[in-house]
Amino acid sequence: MKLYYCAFELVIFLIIVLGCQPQSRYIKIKGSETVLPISLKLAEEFGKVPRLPGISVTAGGSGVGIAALLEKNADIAMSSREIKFEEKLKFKDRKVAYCEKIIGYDALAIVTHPSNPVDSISLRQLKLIFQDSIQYWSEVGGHKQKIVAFNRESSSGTYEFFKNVVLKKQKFGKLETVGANGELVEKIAANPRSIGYVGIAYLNPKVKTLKVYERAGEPAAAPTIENTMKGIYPLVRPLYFYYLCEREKELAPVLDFITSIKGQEMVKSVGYPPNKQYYPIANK
Amino acid sequence: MHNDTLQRNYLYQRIVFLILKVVTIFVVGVLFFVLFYIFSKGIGTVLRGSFWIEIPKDGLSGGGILPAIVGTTLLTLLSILLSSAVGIPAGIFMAEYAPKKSILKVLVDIMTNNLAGIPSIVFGLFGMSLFVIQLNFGDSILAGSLTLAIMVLPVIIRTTEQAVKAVPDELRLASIGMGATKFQTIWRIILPVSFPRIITGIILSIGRVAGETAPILFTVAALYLPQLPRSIFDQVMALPYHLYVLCVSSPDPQKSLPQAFGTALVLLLMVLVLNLIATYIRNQYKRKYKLK
Amino acid sequence: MFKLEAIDVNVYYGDKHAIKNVSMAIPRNSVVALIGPSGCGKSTFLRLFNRMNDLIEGIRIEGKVLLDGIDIYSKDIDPVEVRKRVGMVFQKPTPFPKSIFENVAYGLRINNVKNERYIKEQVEKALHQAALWEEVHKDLKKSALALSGGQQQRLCIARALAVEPSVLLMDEPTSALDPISTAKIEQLIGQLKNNYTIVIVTHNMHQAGRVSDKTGFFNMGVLVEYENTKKIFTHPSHRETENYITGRFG
Amino acid sequence: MLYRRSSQLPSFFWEAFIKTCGWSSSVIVIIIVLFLFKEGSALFGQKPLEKGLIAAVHIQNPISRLSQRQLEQLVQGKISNWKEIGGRDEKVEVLSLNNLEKKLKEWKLVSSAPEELLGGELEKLSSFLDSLLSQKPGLLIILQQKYIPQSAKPIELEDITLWHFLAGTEWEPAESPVPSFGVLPLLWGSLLVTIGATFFALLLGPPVAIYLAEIAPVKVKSIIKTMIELLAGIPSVVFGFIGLVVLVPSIQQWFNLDSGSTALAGSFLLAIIALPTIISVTEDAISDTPRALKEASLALGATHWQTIYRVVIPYSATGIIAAVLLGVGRIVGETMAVLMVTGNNPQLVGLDFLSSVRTMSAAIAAEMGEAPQGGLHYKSLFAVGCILFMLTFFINFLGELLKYFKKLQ
Repeated sequence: MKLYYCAFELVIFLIIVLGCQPQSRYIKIKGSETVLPISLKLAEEFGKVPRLPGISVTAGGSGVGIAALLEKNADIAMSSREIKFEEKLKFKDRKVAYCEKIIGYDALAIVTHPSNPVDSISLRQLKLIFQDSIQYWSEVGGHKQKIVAFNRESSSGTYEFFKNVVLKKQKFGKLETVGANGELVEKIAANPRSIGYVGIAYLNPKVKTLKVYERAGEPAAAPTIENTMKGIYPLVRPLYFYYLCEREKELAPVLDFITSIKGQEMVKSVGYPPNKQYYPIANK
Repeated sequence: MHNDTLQRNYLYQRIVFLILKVVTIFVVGVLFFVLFYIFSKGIGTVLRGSFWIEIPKDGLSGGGILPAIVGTTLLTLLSILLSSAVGIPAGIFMAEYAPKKSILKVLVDIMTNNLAGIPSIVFGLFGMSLFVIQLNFGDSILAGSLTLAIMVLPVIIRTTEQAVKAVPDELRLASIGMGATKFQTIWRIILPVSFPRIITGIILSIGRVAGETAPILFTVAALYLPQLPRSIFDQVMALPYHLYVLCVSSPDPQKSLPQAFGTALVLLLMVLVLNLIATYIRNQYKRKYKLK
Repeated sequence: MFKLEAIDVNVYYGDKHAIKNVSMAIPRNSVVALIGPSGCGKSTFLRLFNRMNDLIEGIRIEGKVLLDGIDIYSKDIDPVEVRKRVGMVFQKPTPFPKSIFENVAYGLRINNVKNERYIKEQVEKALHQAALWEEVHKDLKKSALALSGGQQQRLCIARALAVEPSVLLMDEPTSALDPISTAKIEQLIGQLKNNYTIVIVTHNMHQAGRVSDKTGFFNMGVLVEYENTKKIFTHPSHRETENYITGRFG
Repeated sequence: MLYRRSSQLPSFFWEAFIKTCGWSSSVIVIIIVLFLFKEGSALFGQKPLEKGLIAAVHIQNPISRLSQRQLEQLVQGKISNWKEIGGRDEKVEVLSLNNLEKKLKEWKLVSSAPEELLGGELEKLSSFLDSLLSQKPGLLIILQQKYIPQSAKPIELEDITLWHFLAGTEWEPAESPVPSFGVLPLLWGSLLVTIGATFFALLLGPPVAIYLAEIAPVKVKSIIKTMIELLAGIPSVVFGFIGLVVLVPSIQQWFNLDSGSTALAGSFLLAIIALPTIISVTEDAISDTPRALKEASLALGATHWQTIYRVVIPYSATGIIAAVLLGVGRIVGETMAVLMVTGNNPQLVGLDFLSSVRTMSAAIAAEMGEAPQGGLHYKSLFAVGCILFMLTFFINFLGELLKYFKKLQ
């Protein structure tokens, strides 16, 4: 029973000793799954250097990240879409100012199974496919088999981007929802009739990417870093870090790093096109 | 003719028993397949020493799981200490002090019984709303372990209560007949006798707490935090959530599969070892106190 | 002055009137046996003397029970103190799951006795008194649960004696034992009589005849007859008593 | 010497400690339940719009009250003319912060950001809407109070009711500005998975228990039972992982499906999770059958199987059912495993085990992170939690009831 008593003491002791620092020392990054690989790498790099602040990463989706930033549950919101009008208003209501940094770009890749004979697709066809209006691959030049389109969760910035740009803000058809990018790629690789959309850092050889063109007759482009930087791939979007301007000083190590050439090289190494503004090498 | 019936009955019996046997082999086979599959696929990763002492690297597809191991250990330790510190006395109270027939006691009994069976995600919901938001602990070890503690509290209360009630009344009377006070009886007779059972219950709870994902989802778990926590207001990684992350959020699930198998095996081993310890204590106890 | 005295005691379990207006005086250093059919109230009556009945919910006790002339049911009396003075041995042997030594030392330890030498002396003395020393002195550290039934019961007696009570209550102490163990315990009661006042409830009339000085016969909660043992077994003054003793009861 | 002494201090302290713990945990236990229901019931009696938003129409619009259903249909464009719900013959146009930018572009009022027209702080929005309302009298405005123009009148909205919640067939809690909270798809998802899992568990659990209790050699029995009890503690996320890696691809292949993440995968996985518990408890119940009963039957010349079938099973029936209920109680609320293998599609499907479903627990786990605190979505997830609570409560209660009857026997 003495043991039990000691255990009880220990708890109180732990609470007192550990509780002395009521605020976490970590910089919390939260939000988009698409930006996740960059943040993971960032946290890993920062973790190696003891004098730099630690970084804790949580996913959840762009919307979640921005909401958490507003509620001060996160220090940096990673987002794969621009902040929405209504979100801006919420920040205004709270009288806090947010700042944004474009830390790189993403080419949203349209992926299918490697066995699929279709090579390129137009934005209009994509829209119809994801609205269930085109139901067979034969309608877009493939085999006569049903199309299985995978959608993402509504909290995802990728979902918003796709909905805004490809679906022109109209509703999706009844599609299966996949929680995360990596999972989506796995599902596509496992199903010869499938199609989905995913950030290019998540691509792997088990899936095939389709070339995309805006209108018939225009050249189709594959989602590559080069094509993105040349500006010929139509589905390109910036990737953002959002943070509260008042905290810029504390977050400076992270922000300075990510906007440095070294940081942009890290973005590139993860698989995303860097921001030319911070990565002048690409201009040459 | 009589013989025929008997023959038929025996044939029938043989068929039924065969079916039962096949079903048993199937079920046991499936369960063992799960164990074997994880073991065979995970053993390579687990035997790599760096798996235990490194932080995850390369977009979750390399390195080790040290932060998750430390996180889970901390969470489990803290929550079990908290819940035992309250749950054991509460269980004793329920068994020995609480008024037996009051409506309150019946209500608390029903609630405790049911809370012990309520889905863990509901506790997660509760913990997030109360600790993370209303008490403003944020995503932290404190909030997470409090949530887990509240989740196992009913289980620990129940186990303690049952263990205390299982102590034969004669011992109680004998002690009181000696002039011991109620508390002396509890302290010197009832607790020592019921302690192994209480400990067994607690060890099983440790297994449960360590493996739970849902309650820590919104209260403490970080997807990636390549550092060890320094304060109870820090987030941590946790083994079960790490496994979930490796499966669904990893940038390349295929590449991080070996990590996932390794993590699964660590979880599995941990729970199996805890269960083995509990079984061992229970058997020792049975041998030691062969009470009437 | 009598060692124990019950005056006009009534006990109710809820609506049930379990002990009806019983008075009984027990002299110092004597053995009193309580006999009677099952459910007659003799055990309840016995438990009055160390307030074990207090633990039963819904019980109501009226009347006076005097220990050395002090009413143990008066308001300012601590039942725990009473039980320290009035030891009790139960029907089933109830050794605690501890070592033999710790079993006997239990009463001292709960009295906060810290002097280990004194405890050792008392344990040895009590085991001697309970005629158990010879059998167990080599394995005092062993678990009490390893003893035989008769040994366990004598251990319980030793346990009760270690705190030096002045009264020993025994509730059918031999009903769970074999004849040899029974004989040993009866012999023990004869020896203990010199130092203790003993009240024993028994189903075994021969036992009552063998060990007691006085015998009380209970029926339906009433103390029918309370006399010297010899007289009650040879010339009972009540018909009921005679019927019970001769086995023609019921 | 007999007189009452003051209690010893340490024991007094500990006794007080025990009592404090006892009472406080009783209070904790009750508070958890109350808290949950308080948060969950907060959903009802709320307007079906996010906090601070108001729906308003032109002041001359005869409609002054809308039901939740009507509001949803208006926003979704299913009602396109006010006369369909008893108003004047005017085209419905819905304007909210979500589509403000888009609508303004559509109407060619602005070319780029809406700020140029409305001012950086939207200070001109209200007067702009005033003029817009005169051009488009069929406008339905869903905006904050401060932006509602004078020429518009707020519409009285029906509160979200329990009935809407329970009978609603659409679960789109994140939809803006008018979310729909119909829990039916989630409830059905949970039920479907549970029904499937119970089926598998009933099919596989009791036979194994009977085999172990009655037929298997003692050695085999003790080994298997110990192993199965060890398996009962394996975290569900480990099973979920195996389900994701092994079961889902296999189901996709066997049934030639688009995706193996189906209710079937969830059912089978949950059955496997519950089986150790069910087998172990059922085996205990069967082993409890008194020897004498069995021997009596055997002595009458019954075969072993006849004895099992006619004596052992009827005798332990309540125990077996209680064991299965215990397992089902665990299945209903299981979160991680279902989250990983059922596909999480919140659509109302029929009795189709090959479709993807989202269960209540998975909905909480998947959506809680994205629900803003205190918002309708957040509250609705609490309400889902309450349903989950009541469901398990009910199942546990049935189990307790059975135990009680067993005692009466």
